[in-house]
Amino acid sequence: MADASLSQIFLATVLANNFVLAMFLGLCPFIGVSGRLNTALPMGAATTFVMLVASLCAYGLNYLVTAFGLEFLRLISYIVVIASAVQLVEMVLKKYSPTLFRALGIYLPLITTNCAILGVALFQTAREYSFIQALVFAIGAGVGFTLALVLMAGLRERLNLAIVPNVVQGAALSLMLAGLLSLAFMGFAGLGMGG
Amino acid sequence: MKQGIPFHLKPRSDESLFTPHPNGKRMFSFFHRHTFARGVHPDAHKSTAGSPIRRMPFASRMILPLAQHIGKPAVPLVRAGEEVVRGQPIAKADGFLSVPIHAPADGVIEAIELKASARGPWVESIVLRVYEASTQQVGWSQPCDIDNASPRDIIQAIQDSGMVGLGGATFPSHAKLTVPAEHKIHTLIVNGCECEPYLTCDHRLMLEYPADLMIGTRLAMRAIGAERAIIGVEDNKLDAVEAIRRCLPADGRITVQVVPTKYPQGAEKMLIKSLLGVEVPPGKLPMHVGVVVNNVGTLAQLGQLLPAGVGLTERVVTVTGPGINKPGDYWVPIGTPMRTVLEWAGVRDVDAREIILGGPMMGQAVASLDVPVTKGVSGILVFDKLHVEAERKIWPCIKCGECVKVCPMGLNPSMLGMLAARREYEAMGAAYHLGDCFECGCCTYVCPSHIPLVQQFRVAKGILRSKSA
Amino acid sequence: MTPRIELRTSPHVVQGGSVEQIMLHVVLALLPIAAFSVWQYGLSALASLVTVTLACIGSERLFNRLAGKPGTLTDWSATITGLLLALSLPPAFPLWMGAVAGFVAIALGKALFGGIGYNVMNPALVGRAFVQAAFPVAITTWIPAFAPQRFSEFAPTTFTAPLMQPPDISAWAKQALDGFTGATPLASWKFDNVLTTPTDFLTGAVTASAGETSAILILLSGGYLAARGFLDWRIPAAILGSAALAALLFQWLDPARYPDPLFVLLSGGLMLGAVFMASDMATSPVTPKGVWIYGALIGVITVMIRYFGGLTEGVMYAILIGNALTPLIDQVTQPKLFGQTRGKRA
Amino acid sequence: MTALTQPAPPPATSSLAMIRTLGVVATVCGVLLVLTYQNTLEAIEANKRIALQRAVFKVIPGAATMQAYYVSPTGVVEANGAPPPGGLKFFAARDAAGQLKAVAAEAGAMGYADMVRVLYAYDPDRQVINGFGVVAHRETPGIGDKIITDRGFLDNFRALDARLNDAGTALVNAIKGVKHGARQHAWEIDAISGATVTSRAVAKGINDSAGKLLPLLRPHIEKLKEAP
Amino acid sequence: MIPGRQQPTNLEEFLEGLWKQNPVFVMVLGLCPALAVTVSAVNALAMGAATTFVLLGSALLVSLLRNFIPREVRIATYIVIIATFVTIVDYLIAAISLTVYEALGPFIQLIVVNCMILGRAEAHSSKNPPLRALTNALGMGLGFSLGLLALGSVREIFGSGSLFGIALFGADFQPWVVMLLPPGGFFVLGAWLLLFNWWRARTPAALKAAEVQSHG
Repeated sequence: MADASLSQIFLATVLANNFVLAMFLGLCPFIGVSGRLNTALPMGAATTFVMLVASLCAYGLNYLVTAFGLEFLRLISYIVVIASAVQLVEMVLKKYSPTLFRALGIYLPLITTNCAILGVALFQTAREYSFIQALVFAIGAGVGFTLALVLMAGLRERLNLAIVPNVVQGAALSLMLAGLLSLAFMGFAGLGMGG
Repeated sequence: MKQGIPFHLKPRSDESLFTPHPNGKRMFSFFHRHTFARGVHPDAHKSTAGSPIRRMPFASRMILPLAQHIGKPAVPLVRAGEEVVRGQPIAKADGFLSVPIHAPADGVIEAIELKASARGPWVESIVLRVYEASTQQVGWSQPCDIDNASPRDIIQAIQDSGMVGLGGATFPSHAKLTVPAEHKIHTLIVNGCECEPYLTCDHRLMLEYPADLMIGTRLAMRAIGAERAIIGVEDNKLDAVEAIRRCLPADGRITVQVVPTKYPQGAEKMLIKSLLGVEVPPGKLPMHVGVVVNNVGTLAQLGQLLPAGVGLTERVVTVTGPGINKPGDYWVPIGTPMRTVLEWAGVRDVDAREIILGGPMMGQAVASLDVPVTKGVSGILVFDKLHVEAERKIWPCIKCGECVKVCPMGLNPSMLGMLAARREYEAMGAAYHLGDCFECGCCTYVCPSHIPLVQQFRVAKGILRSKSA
Repeated sequence: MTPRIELRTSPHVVQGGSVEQIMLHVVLALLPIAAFSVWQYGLSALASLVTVTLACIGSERLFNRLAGKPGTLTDWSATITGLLLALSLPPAFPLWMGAVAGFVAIALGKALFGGIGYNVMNPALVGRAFVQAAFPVAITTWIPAFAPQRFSEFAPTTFTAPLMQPPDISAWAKQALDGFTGATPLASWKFDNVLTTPTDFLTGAVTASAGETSAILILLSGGYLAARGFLDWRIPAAILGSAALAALLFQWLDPARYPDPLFVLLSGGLMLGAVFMASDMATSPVTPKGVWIYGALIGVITVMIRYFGGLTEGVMYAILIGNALTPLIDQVTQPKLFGQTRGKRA
Repeated sequence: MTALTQPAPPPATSSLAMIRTLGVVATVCGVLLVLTYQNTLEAIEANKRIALQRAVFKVIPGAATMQAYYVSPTGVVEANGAPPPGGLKFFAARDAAGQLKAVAAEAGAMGYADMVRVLYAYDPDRQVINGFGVVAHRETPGIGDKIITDRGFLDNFRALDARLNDAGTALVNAIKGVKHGARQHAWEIDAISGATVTSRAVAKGINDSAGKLLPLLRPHIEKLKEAP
Repeated sequence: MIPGRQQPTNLEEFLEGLWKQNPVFVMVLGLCPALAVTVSAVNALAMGAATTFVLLGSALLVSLLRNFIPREVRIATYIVIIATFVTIVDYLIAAISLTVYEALGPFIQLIVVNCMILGRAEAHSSKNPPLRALTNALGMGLGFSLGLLALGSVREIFGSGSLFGIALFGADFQPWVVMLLPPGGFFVLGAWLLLFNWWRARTPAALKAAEVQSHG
């Protein structure tokens, strides 16, 4: 895996191994925030951004943790540092770019304890990605998450106008839709295997 | 003399059916005839176009609602028991946006009371018992020297004539021809499209009274200060075009132009787009692009009434439909009850199912035969059992997109319909431009799911109006 | 004279045309294709067609009853789903799996969302994608076309006992038709760089799903539907056009590696999918501009999956992705409001 | 929990209290962690070793011991810690008598869904690959996972030709996957019908790995045979 | 803890998570691990056990320290505590069985972001004495395990024709591979929720109770 090309990593992460639809990561925000298109897109953007931050943090931390032989602190340090970093970014944004803060800020705290974020950190460590690979992976994960979120939001907005049977309302409907999307995304399996 | 007309609105040749595009896209002009986008092509059913307008006799009792126009109802000038002569004003305008009403026949006022109206609710109406001896002679007039009158005089004379938009809008004509100072009108468009199926009253008027139409057109041009007038006629009425062309004045300020037959070609904004290639922005009026549109029927009638100084007491009505024995265009005195009209024209069988005032696309079904013919009634259609389809099953929207393909206003009726079904009225108004729908009916016409879209939109508009009020 | 008057709202005339009519015509248009498929593959294909269609109709009835809705069988949509589904399955697909596919198509593809008009993806494709994921071996087990004894015996897989694995039929298939390799034209191209000739495609002498091969019939039926206005011609045009363009581009880049556009158009389920599946009204955009985007995306994704994906065929997934994108496409391609200047949309 | 009983916000805690708390919690957690880590470390290492050994022994039947090495252009070293630059990992398996049975190495290639990681055994005497096992895969159950069980496929790895050219720089014949039933040469891998993608991934992985590893390994074979 | 309401008994405390407020079926929490690892009943149970362990450990520690932790840093403290127990369980599983460890993969470590655990620490353990917190956590953990088991069993039965590795239908059974794949996970959980919706729609009283609970 460590020798995979960047485009391969990106394509596979966005489509074939989509974080939400193939890896079951980030399901809570996926189910929770996919009701409307106009929130789905900023949420996706904010998540992508946090993933990038998390990926950077995790890369540095992993380096430190491995160098000092403190593997057992990896998880704790990841989660604490990522959460703090996001908090920091939030503060900086609030101070220097209020517009961007208004657009993304409200989503940031929601995102911090999202398994997709930690997932990016853990997977890039497990797959021993290089620095650049890790960044591409994080962006791919974010784009994939956004894609799934936006598709889902579109479908759910449309179903708001449908007469869906009562027993299918709520989480059940969202999961079934996610299942259908996941089924459709299976078509991308193996995409980019030839490089 | 033509410096007031913007370059891109330069008059087109009235010679060709295939007018070249003003932007010079000549290549496609053969394929792309000048018209608005989308729309539908319903069957014309204009069988009455071939026979001359006939005159309908007076009914024994006439009903004249005080509100036959948009605006404040007229104020009665007569009391019960008073005798009136044909043409005499029996109600006066109440303010600027209002018009007087004239007695359609000699007779005696029976009462001023609530009577059934076409829209449903009972409205204040003057009931006139017609003397059997009443003649076509107009017993009252206030002649007007049209050649020397100022625009203001003309507008006053038009208001006094009680004229409203005869195409069905019933907007007082003088108000329409009163242009606020900030707008410079360069073109008067005379709407001779009559795009509704079945209706032929305008067609016959153009054929039979082209000279009156010219007089009316010139009066209107003077009133609004337009440099030119374009009479737009659909290409299924070429005989009318020919009749008008023979009467066109030599100065070339009035032209006639043929537009493709397509519904709703006769809608103001659509016709402006077809003739001039400009689109009136949403929420704006034709005068914002320097245009005023008037119906041919209105102008032809004006051309008759104004020089003589008489009021509007009769109009041409197309009485037709599969349920009518003697279909045709009739001069019908205003106030004639529907029952009388139908008796005269003959209803084919007792199983007439639907009686529609106006055209089949936008007209209104009436519940009572006691409803009178008012100024805005251009047609009376009677559909029999065969032609009124049995209750059609309504399916959910299958998103075929036909409605989107035909909506002349560029709306998304499919989405609007689904929103309406979920009562999301705010979204309809805010995000999907419900306010721009003028209920032409194209969407419902094509909908394979038989969703009553226009009706849903009407309801939604009403709710939005009452909310914002 | 007292006529009985009915009150209706305008417009008082309508074009005719109804959902039932559209659906019925689609069924009629599918029948020649189904007939060709039976002629090609014999009894097994016939059994599959009947079973899958009945499964769809039965499921529709069941769900309508559960939902307490009046029957909607008269709208023919379940029949269309059944026929399309059967035509997209291998001709000797075990009947019990076909029934599962039919049930899933109606249940997950349609009933879940409230029935006709509300489905978000083409039900037939949902059923197909489900069984493709569930029974990957059976759905890639093919039988030869025009085997001599096709009208006298069923393929051994057809009557597999429910829930059980179908038997291996490679020996049977080899004996049924000499030289039968069991690979579809796309698989032959992808893995062995062997191109099937256009003649084989046109005569139907290829290994394929039941209804994929009759390109001419599909185009004729589609043309009929389009001419009658029951099908938006833009969708197949956009899909086939964009797929051909993409194929042309790749062939220009590397002629040795990528096949010609004609092969791309004729092979696999592209024709059937473009004409009959992608054009499903409920799951395709409503705006004319959106329809072009939708079709172009499906064409390109199909070629991408075929060329670079793990699967040999991608039409089905491309259409499902297109379906999923439809609400978004609709959103961004709302028609321009009359009189509004471009770029200024509220 | 409910708005009704929302207490007034308590007075702000001093920074000292916060730091004290975090310190205490961190200490408690740290102690717990270190304890766990130390107590499980051996078991985990043992588990991993056993798992690896089991995998290697499965690929090289008859092996009794195994040792991991890194081979690089500079030589062969025992695999402890980080690999030398350009180093590749391989395992040398010996039988009970201490004779080198074969070497094993891991290969990987992108399969249908994800990386397919396999272990293969190389017999330096006969210059063939004669053992094969799957380490990890995410291929479709029922299709791709046939590479673990399919008899015909496993038969490919009885004596898969992996000869090096005379200069010892590359394989004479690239190992490649061919369509099911089309195997003609000893260096070809007969794909599983219906699982062509996965089969080819295996072939590609082994070819890439062997193509890199074997030329590096060749000069040191004799030494490996000697060293216990 | 609505005023005037009786302090729930220990049994109620235990049953709350197990049934009334089941994290999987009622609250729809912790979906990521619930879907990712439940391809077999064994995996489901292992994941359930691991989560229960973390729940218990963090509940105990949080409850013990509840009067000691300042409000401002409580979330950070909880996260550290949870992460500690997750790391512990990660090592324990690896020490016990590498096979299970590899089957669960990174999802063991992802327990740390299971919102259910943080939610329990915040809403319950920090306000109750250790025994009560443990009882509640045990109920939640078992409820979560039950949910995972329900998912895992269905997926294993359809996807492999077996339950806990024991073949149910004989060798010729045709596995429904889709059940082991991501779409199958979504569909099975969706179907379970559908079943629950249907059941609740039939018993309006139960529905009301659940609503009160989830808002409480």
